[in-house]
Amino acid sequence: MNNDWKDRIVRMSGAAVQKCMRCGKCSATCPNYGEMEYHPHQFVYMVERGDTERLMASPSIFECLTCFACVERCPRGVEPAKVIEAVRLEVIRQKGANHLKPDDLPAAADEDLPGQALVTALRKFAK
Amino acid sequence: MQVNETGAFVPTVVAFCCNWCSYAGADLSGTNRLQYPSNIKIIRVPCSCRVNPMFILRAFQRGADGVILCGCHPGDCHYTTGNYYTRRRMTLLFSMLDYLGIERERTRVEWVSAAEGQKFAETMKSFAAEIAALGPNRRLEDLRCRK
Amino acid sequence: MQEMMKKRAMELLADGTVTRVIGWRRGEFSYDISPAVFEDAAQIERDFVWDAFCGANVSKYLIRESAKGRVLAFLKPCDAFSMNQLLAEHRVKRENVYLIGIPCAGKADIDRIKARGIDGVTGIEEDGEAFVVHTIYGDERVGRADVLAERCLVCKSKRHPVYDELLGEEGEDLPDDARFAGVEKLEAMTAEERFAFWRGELSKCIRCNACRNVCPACTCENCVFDNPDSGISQKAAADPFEENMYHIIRAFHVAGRCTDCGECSRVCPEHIPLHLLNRKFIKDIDELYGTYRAGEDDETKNPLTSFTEGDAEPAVVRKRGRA
Amino acid sequence: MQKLGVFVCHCGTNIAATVDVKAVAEALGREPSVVVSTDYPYMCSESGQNLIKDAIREHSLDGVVICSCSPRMHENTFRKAAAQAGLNPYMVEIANIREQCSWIHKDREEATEKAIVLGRAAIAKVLLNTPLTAGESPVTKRALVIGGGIAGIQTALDIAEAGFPVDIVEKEPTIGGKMAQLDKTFPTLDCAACILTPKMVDCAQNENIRILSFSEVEEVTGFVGNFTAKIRRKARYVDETKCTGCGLCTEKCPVKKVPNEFNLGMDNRRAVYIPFAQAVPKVARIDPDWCNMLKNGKCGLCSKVCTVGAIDYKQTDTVLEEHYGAIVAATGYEPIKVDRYGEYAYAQSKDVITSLEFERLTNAAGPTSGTLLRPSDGRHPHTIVFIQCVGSRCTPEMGKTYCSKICCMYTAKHAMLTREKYPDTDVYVFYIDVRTPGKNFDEFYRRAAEEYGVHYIKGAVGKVMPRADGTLDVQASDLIMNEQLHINADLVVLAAAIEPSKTARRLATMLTASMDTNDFFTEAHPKLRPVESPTAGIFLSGVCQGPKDIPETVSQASACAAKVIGLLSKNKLTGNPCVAHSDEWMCNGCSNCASVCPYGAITYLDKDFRMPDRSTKTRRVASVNPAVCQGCGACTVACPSGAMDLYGFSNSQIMAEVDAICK
Repeated sequence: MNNDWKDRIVRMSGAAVQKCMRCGKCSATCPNYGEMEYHPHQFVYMVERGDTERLMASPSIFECLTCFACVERCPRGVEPAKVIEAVRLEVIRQKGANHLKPDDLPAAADEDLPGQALVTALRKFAK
Repeated sequence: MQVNETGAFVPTVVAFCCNWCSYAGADLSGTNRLQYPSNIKIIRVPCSCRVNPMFILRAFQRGADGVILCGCHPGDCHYTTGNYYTRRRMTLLFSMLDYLGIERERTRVEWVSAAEGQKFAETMKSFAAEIAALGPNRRLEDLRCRK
Repeated sequence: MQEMMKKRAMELLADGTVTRVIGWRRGEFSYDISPAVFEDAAQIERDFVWDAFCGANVSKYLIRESAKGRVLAFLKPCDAFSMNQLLAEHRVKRENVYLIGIPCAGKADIDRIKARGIDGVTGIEEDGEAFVVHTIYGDERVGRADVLAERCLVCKSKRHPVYDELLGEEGEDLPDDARFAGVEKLEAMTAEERFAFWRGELSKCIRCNACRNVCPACTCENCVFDNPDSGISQKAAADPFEENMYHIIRAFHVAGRCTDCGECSRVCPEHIPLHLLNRKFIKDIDELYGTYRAGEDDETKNPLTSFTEGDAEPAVVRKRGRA
Repeated sequence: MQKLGVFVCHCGTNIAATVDVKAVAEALGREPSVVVSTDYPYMCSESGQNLIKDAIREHSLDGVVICSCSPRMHENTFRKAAAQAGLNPYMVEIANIREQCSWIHKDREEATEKAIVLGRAAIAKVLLNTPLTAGESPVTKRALVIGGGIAGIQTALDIAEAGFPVDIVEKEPTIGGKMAQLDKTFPTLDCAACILTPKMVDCAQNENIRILSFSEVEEVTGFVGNFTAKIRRKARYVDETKCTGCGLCTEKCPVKKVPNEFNLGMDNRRAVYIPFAQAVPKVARIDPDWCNMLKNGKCGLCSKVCTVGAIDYKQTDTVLEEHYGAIVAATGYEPIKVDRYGEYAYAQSKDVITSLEFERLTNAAGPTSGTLLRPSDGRHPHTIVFIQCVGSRCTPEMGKTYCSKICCMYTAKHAMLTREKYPDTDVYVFYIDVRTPGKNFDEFYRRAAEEYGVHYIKGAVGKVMPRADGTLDVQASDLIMNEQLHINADLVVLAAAIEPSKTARRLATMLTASMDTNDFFTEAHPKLRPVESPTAGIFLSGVCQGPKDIPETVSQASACAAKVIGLLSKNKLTGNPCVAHSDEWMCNGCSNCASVCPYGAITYLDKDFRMPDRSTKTRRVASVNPAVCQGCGACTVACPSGAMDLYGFSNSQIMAEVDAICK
């Protein structure tokens, strides 16, 4: 168990992982569930348990669309999307950089890009 | 055999109802004005376990075309266990009647609670219709009692 | 075996263990054997028989006899089951009876012997897998299976669930495979066919009450059919309904208590297969509530005076077999 | 020839609108035996009742049929009216021509015809009615409470408060039961002793309560209002009336190595002992299995030090016989034996303990004075694993089929308290479900998980393996992550299922109270009469009826007391006269009826009968106690000879109704 890591994630996300009751509603509502190795309830659970390495190594964290459906519907106010965002940031920081800079955005935007992706990118950046 | 003005067969049906659930359920269907055929006549017994196979045979002897027994749902018996005995006794009795070639549709057990006025009326309607379709009881009647 | 039984009976009479003995005595004909009470050694020496015609179940007689003092009874496995059921129902006091279990290899059915054209029967002897029938015309050898009573062909057990001592080897329970074949055959018929079958059989009933009088489960002080206050009393069946009524109620009253000893069918002068009614109840009970054998012990509760919360609903009857 | 009166009610227009009441009265008036038949707008009104009363007097009626609403509505009204006019109230029958006729049919002709048939059936029945008198029996105004745990204590206190004397029979030397062994109570974390002991003292001080500790009920006879119980007062070798509970004997006793059952054998007591400091009665007891004086006559030290001369080595069991009006079963529970679950290594390792043992390990009066230490080496455990549902929710072969109900909450309590006192301890709870329905219960459990950081893992523990270094390898499944886990634990705590006390079955037999397959007492009605046994006069308090926690036990105990008080405040009990009765001349004595009777109302007697031939025959015959019988009629059908019949619903009455309907 990696408690430092857990504390950092909790601090960054502001989410209350210990409140999770494992009802699975976040995963039940997740639109990208099928693509994920770990699912939203597992993200929360792994953070709570300090299960660092597996979670950070998993591509699942980038498959989260940050649509916030899980945050909207969690009966306990755990905010799984924020947790996963914090994990993503942690991964990115470990690699030494934030991949997206605000200035890059206009160039990166192309016509076929779904609006959702753009909003998501901005949300990620806004951290 | 009773017929109505259109000449259709009107069966005689005896319903044994336990005082605590099914008789109260029958009262409730009355309170709610839920219709069921008038050829069904209810006999009140304290508990479905009071119904002796002799009573059922007696009804058939005297000209009943169908007999239905109603009691509290298993587990809800006013006397705790009465309807569990009813269930075994009637299962075996009905099986024996069937074995003797008596139409198995002529007998029925239904659990009706005091709150199930609707179910009581529906059950009686469907049972009466079933017996009407089956025709008069000829296999277990007493010729001396034939109307 | 007969000599061993006689010897033991005389010993027990002599040492005062019992005051009377229930066994079998020959009647008018050698195959006409009925249960009898013997009170001294001389009677035993003269009349006591034990052969393949001793089919009668003696257990019921113990109700009356045991009330008079301690009595010895020889019990075939069938009789022992009936006996045990009577003990469970407090009809016989255990301390008033001395029970000797005797082995039984099946009893011969005189009607089946006669049906083979064998007449003038004067006796019978067992000889391995065959019977030697003595007649006034000489001995006839017949295969056991050809003349055994139906109930013995489908014997349920060679074991004595109750006894004080055993003569001979104790046997084992036998598989039930064949016992319900007759019931199954009827179940496979349509309701019309079944109705026709039973009408044909039960209409022969002359209400001689032999079935009731021989039945070790029918031991009521006053039978409902004899009791004018019961509302269903009847002397002779006046109508097909009463024929049905009598047999349905009788079967129902012994349901869960009947040990399937087959005496009802044996004594029926009209050869009505009454055991098919009782076996139907036994089969239903076994299938619906788990295998139960009346007379097995005196603790297991009669399936009609017990229940489980998950019992089948009576509607199960509507879903089974052919309508 | 009987004379009957028929009274047809209009019920305003409720009946009269659909049923031609005049025609019904006229038709029924033509029935044989009917001497008066009339109709009236409101039979239940005072003038309607007067009409009936006048007719009864005027025509000296033997029976009355009232065609009106459901008997469930006004049967009593009309029975009372009949009684006022001098007719036996049970000579009244009601034909239900409102709920079961006028209200459910639209066709006037059809409804009228049916009303006539129903009236005929009632006439046929009433002709066979017999006057019945409800029996009366006095009530002994004293209650017996069997079991002195929190359930028994609460019930006894409430009954005593209402002014009735109560005896508490407790098989142990002190009252208090399981609650006395607990450390804290959820969800408020009050100390169990702090809230229980005042109640124990109240019991001792209440002049209406007599505590019969170290006693067992041996035999109960009688019926509601009139029970007689034989109570064995086991020898404790100390005179209860003299002992002051000073404890000097317990200090001087040289036999020091007796496993202390109060601390579940985790420490020792002396051969003469007081179970715990707050015991009530605070009286010592000598354990004859260990006492040298009682075993071989050598010692006698306690007797020498006792200043009041309370020690009595010659004391023997005595049997007390007492009469009661009501009996309360409050026999409580025991945790099941967990040795059978080899996978948890309870028998192999001292560090695998049950929750009740954990309670003692954290209790200030416990073997470790309240410091949580491993039983094996006395060191602080740093990783503790709690395992839920040990033996609960299993197949009957594997354990108990039911949920023990209290484990989720006490485990949350244990986990929380551990984390509070020893924050450096990692606490894991393996659960199948966490069940916390109760006021402030879920909040309590969430607090354990959220604020105290207890790790709740959904999944069961498959194996506990003691390792060479003294720790325990706990192999479990994590169903959220879908993987197997290994935890290196210092202490494993098993939430053992609870089962009814072993003494309950014997007691139920004595009381003829029914039990379910798990040996919990059955209630008279699962929803509407949850604190009464189907056997009249027997009441249920606490876990003997089903698993419950303390708040629920106390509520049930008080509810039970209310029922007992209700019974004891009556001077006489009036029975329902519609009870079974057996015709002794026809009874076979086969016991079929007794085996279906849910109330134990049927007993058997060997009775002498004068036979027609002037001989005397002793026969075993059934006898129904009318005060106990509730009149369900199950026995009447179980009886093959037809000896058993039911007053008010006799075979002939029901068959007469059948005949009238089918005619």
